[in-house]
Amino acid sequence: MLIIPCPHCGPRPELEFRYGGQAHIARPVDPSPLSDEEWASFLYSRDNERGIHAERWRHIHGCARFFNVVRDTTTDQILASYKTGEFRPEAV
Amino acid sequence: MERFSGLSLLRHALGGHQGWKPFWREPEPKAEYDAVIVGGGGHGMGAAYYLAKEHGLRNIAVLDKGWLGGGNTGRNTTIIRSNYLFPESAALYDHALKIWETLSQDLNYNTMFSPRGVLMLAHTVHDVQVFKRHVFANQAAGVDNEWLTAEECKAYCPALNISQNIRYPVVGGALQRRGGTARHDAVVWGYARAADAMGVDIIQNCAVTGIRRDASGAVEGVETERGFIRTKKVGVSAAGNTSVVMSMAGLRMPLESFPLQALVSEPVKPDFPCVVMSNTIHAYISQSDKGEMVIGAGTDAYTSYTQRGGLHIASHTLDAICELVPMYRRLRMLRNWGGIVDTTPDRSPIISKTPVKGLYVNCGWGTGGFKATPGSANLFAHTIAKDEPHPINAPFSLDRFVTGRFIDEAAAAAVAH
Amino acid sequence: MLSDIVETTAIDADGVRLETLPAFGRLNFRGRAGAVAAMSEAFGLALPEASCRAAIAGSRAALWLGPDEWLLLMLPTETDAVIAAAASALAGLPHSLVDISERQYALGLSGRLAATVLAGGNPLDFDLSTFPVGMCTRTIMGKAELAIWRTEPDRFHIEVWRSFAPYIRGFLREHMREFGA
Amino acid sequence: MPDSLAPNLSVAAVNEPFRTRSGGRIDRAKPLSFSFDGQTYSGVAGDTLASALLAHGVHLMGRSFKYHRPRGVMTAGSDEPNALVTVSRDAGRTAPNLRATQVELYEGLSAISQNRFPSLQFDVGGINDHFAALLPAGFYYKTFMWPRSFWDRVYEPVIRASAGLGKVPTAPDPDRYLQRNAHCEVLVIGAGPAGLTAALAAAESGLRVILCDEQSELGGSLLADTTSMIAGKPARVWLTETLAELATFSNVTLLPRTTGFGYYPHNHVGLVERVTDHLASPDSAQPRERMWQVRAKEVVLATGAFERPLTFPENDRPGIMLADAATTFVNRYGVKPGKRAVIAAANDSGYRAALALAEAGVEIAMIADLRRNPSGSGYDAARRAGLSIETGKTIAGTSGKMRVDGASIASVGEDGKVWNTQDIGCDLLLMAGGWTPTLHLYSQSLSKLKWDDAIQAYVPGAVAASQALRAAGAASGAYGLDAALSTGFKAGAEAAVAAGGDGVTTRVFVTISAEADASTFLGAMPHNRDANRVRAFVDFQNDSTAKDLKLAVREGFRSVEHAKRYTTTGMATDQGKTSNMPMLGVMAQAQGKTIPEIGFTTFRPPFTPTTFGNFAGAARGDLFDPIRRTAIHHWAEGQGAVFEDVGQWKRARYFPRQGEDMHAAVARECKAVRSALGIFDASTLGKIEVVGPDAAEFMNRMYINPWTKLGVGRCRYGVMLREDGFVYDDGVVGRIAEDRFHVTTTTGGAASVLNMMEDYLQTEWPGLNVWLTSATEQWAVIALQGPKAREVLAPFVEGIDLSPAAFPHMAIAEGRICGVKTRLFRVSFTGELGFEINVPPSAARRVWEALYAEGRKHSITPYGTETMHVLRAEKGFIIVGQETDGTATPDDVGLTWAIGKAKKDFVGKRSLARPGMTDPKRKQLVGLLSVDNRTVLEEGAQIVADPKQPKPMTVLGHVTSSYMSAALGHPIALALVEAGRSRMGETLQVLVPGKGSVAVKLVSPVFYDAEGASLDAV
Repeated sequence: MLIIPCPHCGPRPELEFRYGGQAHIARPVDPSPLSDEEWASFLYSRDNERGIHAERWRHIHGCARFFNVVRDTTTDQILASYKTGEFRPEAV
Repeated sequence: MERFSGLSLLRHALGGHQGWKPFWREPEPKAEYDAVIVGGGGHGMGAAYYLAKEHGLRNIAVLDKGWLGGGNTGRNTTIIRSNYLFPESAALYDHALKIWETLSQDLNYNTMFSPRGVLMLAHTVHDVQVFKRHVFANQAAGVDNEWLTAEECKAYCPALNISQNIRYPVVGGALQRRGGTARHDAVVWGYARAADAMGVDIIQNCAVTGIRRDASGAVEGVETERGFIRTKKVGVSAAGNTSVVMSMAGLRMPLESFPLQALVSEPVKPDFPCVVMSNTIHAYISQSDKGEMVIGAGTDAYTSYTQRGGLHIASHTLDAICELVPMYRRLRMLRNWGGIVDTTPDRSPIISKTPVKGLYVNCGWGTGGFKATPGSANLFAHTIAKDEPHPINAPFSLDRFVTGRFIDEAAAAAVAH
Repeated sequence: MLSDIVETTAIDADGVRLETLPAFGRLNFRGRAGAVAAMSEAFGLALPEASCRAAIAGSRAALWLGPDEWLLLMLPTETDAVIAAAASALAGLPHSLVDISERQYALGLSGRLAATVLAGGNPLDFDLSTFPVGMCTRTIMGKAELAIWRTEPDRFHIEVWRSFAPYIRGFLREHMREFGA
Repeated sequence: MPDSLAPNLSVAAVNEPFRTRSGGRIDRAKPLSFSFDGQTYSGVAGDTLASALLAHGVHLMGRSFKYHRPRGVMTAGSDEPNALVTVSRDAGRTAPNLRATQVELYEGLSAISQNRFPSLQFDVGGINDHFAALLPAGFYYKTFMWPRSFWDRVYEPVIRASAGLGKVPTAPDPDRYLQRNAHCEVLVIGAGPAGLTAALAAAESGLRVILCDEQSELGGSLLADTTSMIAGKPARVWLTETLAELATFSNVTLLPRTTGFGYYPHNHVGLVERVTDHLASPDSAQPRERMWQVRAKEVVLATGAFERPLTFPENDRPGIMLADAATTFVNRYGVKPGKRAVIAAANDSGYRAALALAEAGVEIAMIADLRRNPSGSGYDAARRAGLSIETGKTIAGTSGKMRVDGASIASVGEDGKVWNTQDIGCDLLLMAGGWTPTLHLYSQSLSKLKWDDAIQAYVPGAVAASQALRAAGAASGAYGLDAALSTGFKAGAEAAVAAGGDGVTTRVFVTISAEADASTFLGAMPHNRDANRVRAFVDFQNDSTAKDLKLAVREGFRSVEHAKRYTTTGMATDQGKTSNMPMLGVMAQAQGKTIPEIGFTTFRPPFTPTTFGNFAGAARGDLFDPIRRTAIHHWAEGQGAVFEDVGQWKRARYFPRQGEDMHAAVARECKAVRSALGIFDASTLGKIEVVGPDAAEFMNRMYINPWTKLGVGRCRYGVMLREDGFVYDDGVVGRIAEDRFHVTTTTGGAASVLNMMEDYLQTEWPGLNVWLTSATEQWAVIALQGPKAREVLAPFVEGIDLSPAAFPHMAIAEGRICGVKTRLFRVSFTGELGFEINVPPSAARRVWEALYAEGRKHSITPYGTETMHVLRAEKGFIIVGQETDGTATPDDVGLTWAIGKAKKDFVGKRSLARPGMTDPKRKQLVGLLSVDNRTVLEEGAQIVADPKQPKPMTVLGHVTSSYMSAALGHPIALALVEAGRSRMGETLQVLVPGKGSVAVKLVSPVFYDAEGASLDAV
């Protein structure tokens, strides 16, 4: 059970959270002109990074906010967490 | 290749077992191969075997970054079944099941395929609807699957608690009698031994570090820890690490890799005769020939390559096991481990050509790849050799994510693979 | 009736007591800064801006549950008046005010072993340095969500959705058995 | 336990021939009786089952896994591979595979041996031993393949029956298990000298400290140390004082009988405390075991070291045990493990054991040291004591059947040549093979181990990212009491500082104790016997031998993971505690490599086997998962309702009257609704209140429907897709105000729909001024359906004009009913005039009963989900999850009409344009009528054109819902059929396995009142 630093509530046990997949994949403002390939890429293609990975979590049994975490998927070490809408910290 | 039998065992016993030969060579990589398989698990090793046996390609290599079968092949709970809902899936998994039935003889290596039956339990009215639909669909597809009442489930697996005093009582089950288990390590060892005998080079401890492409974009070879290997065909069969390998060719995959845990109890005398799966309460259990209760847990919520997960995941499956078989509450967990499973958006696998010429991929098996091993390997070999998919794996191509022609077993059935 | 859903008798053990607290009026308030100020005015109590903190004034309490979410507790008889006051105070200010008086109800867990009993199914650290008096948060207990608010060093106010109450009550009772419940 | 130094001579157990007259941490004044394999024995308080049996000279405690060889106790602790027993209080309280060395004795304890038939002394399975030559490692991969069907019919059952150890209990375990979460700054695992000083150092910082140890008493090696002095006091006195000092710290939690079993991410450590197993009559209020889930800022592993067995021929006979185990039995338990001992030593531990045994009166026949020039304080003392010491000696074999009765000692030259074999009689043979630091938890944390050539062992290497731990004492490779005390204190102090504590005082622990000794021997010991014949066991429980490992290497299993799996070495229930290092030694020898070149196998949790019940904790029975009940539940129960589980909710499925089965009850309920009035509890439907000036815009984006023009006080049926275009949820949505929608969802979808809405709102459209609040449990919902609904409802409603003109179908209004607030919906999922009355749950039962009483005039009938399903199917309304299955588009299920055509975008819209989604061959919702007008189809049944075609058949679709329609007098069904809407009027076949097929006609899915006349029944 990981300890996940919620940007609003501080470090909390993983049981309070729901994973939300890779971060910073914005839904196209207007999906209609996209090709099927472009749309499929938005929907399904993921970096699935072996290493430093920016991902979304929701503190669903806490403040209920979505936020972003940078985690090393080879160690599960969490390097940063930041609010939705903020940029990924450059250092990580 | 020496033929194994009771007689050969006896003969070697007289010689104090000094005469046994290595199952496979330890060759140095050659400069060039007709095809290179990346990933020496059951799927990759099997693909090499079928390339050699059925397609006449002998100058091939299997590269593994560690030891043969060290990934999910050696980490799964060995459940084998083919009672999938959609005709495409049923055809794929039944292709595998049919090969399982003769695999020991084909390989002259006892893979201990044990068709002891796979019983999938229903706990709710909705479960009953879903499983009956499976049963009917399988019967039309020629795949065995039958509906059992709760009492019939109990008769088939006497250890089960079918009383009404549990939170989600068993209301019935779907049984595939041809389903069962096999000895996971033996599968990859058997394939390796047979492939090696046909000239396949098995190169362990040789991680692929790059995929080199020519000016036209086609595959030219692979960079490895032990140097460049020229080849025009690369088959990637790297399970949880598929995204990593494919990114070397510039491809972003519809995959996410999650930790999947499993565990065994201490060995006990035979008590659990078949495989039981309950998706509603997340319990997957069988008993190994050694006597260990083999239990599949769920995936952790987040992507990870650590091959381990959280304590709460094992807890969650064991609370279900203890409800289903309350006599096992006093058994003890002996070993708990994790693998890395690559999952696709529709929870069905990918056996496919790719946009890169000469690059093929077999991945996305999620939590259910072991059962498909021989079929998947066989079809992947076909796809690589012919540069086009076999009709059985044609629906499992990468382009279904563009067209929307999903084969969504998980959504349709609410059943884990 | 509460008793349609859950037993309401108190459970006593050596060093810990679980009881059903009286009915509250409850409002879920959501809004941005301007609306928060107006709501504080209307409620007669400054909604806490610090994460996971509660404020009390008289019969009313405001619990921070999220950066734009507060649980407002009051006497049941005050609810309509607060809604009305908010309607005028917040006119034109985007916000959401939803009556959830009946959605959940409150348990009280008290005694020197209260935190120990909570620790049976909740992974938070109830040391007073990390979970001081006045702290409140949603979290989980076993397999159900709840909100925990520490009102005194040895007293917790627990908010739980109505249908989960029997489970939470049963879960806590199970962890009180070794202390004599 | 008595801690005084005074000799405890009062009641020497006269009938325990191997009990010493004094000493040890047992209480001879408290005799206990117990049984083993049906025979009654005596023991004393403080004994383990193993020590008590040894007190009677009983070494034979088990049979090995494969060859069923007789085996005795080999260790004194959790590394025991041989002495596995089943301990039973009753049928359900029966635990197989317990180590006799860890089972604390209590009055009346009943234990039996395992894996033998008919008895431990005479086991027919022992025949395997005679065929051992045919059963080398992996033999089963090479045979049992012919004939093909024989594997699972013949061979496998035989193999399965002979495998396994103990038996599964025959009744459910009635004991309770609990979990507890705990937090501390410093967790110390292992309470030997290093753990004790680590805890002391950390305790002084004032931080929270947890100190746990798997044994019944804290103290570790000090419990069996009768010779060392610490700070001028005997070790046991220092121990007593130190424990007393630790107990004075309110910030320290001491947990004996508590095993650290697993090291998980982010310094999450699992411990299991055995609470009642050692008690003769446990209190049922106490859990049997408790799992502590500790989140520690810093962890100190003071887990000590395990002694290594030696790998020599026939090293497995009862009476052959580890040297340190013998020391423990004598010094701690007051038991002599034999009368005449030979000690095979590669480490000073052998000498210390010899001294302890000699002092207790055991004859030391010989100390046979493999080393040519041994040294050490034990060696010196043994020499002074005049014990027989021979150096440069190996063990070439042993004799004896049920008990060792002799050892063949041979000389070994520098070149490894072996000669001059000498047989020595003995009933005890000790192995002192050196030490292996216990680093299971260290490795589990994903921290690295590194090889230390000086001590020939793996020691702690780099700590894994986001873990915080350190090892101390023998676990860190620092052997000896001095090092344990000092490295322990240092580790505890450093951990405290790392955890944010202040600097702590330093302490110096002056000891008089045995010198540390890291001597060892790894690999098969040299001998002059036929290497192809003799067996030197490496994994005692699984019966894998040095020969097996060499065979594995010969066959290409060079990786240690391969060899482990091929030979099963290290996979027994001790998880390789005694076998891992010997295995590496043999493999290194066989490949001519060094041990670090061989590598090592990964340690996995748990450290020792851990009871399943611990993981389940309180999650059993009603606490397995929350049971959610509505405010009407008890009323329905009183009416005899049959309930079904829908997610966590209990829903009334039907209300059978005397003698009715479900079909009869449902037919009656259906008729009642269509003809007069039914009442239904719809409380479980999810409800989300969507509030804010952008509420309509948000709804436009989330749902396929248009919302902007929906008037206040009106409702609309909404459909939600996933972004991939498939139907996700549906429900009626009412507009309470311009900026307020009351959204309903399916019962099962409530939480996930809210989560999906929050996801889009928070991450894609954070600028929208709209907020979502779950109101599922704020409102109970009473559905009143049928021609008489308005008539019955009207008298109770205040403030809402219920007339058809003022309150038409799909209207919503707020008002009061029976004096409480209501949100009243005029909606119908049945096709009849209907209302869904939302009321506060606290008043729901009162309102329900009032309506029910009023409705009696019209034979109001409570109905359940089954009737609801039939009624909606008659109207052709879909159920998400039944007509849809996650692979259906809105068009597939006839919902294209609901799409807001003018909307540029909504969740899932783009996906609907993909070729796979617009394929004309997609399956579409149709109605089915059995041509025979009487066969009720099976739900899930497959639809084909030609039932006689070969398998796999071309399937055109399947039945999604099927019922007998009471209103219509014939069966009806809904189905998804390929291009179904273009096949109206066609006849197809529904397969009935085993019985052929049923002809069905494809019709509109709306079977009843297609014009909707019933909605406005007056």
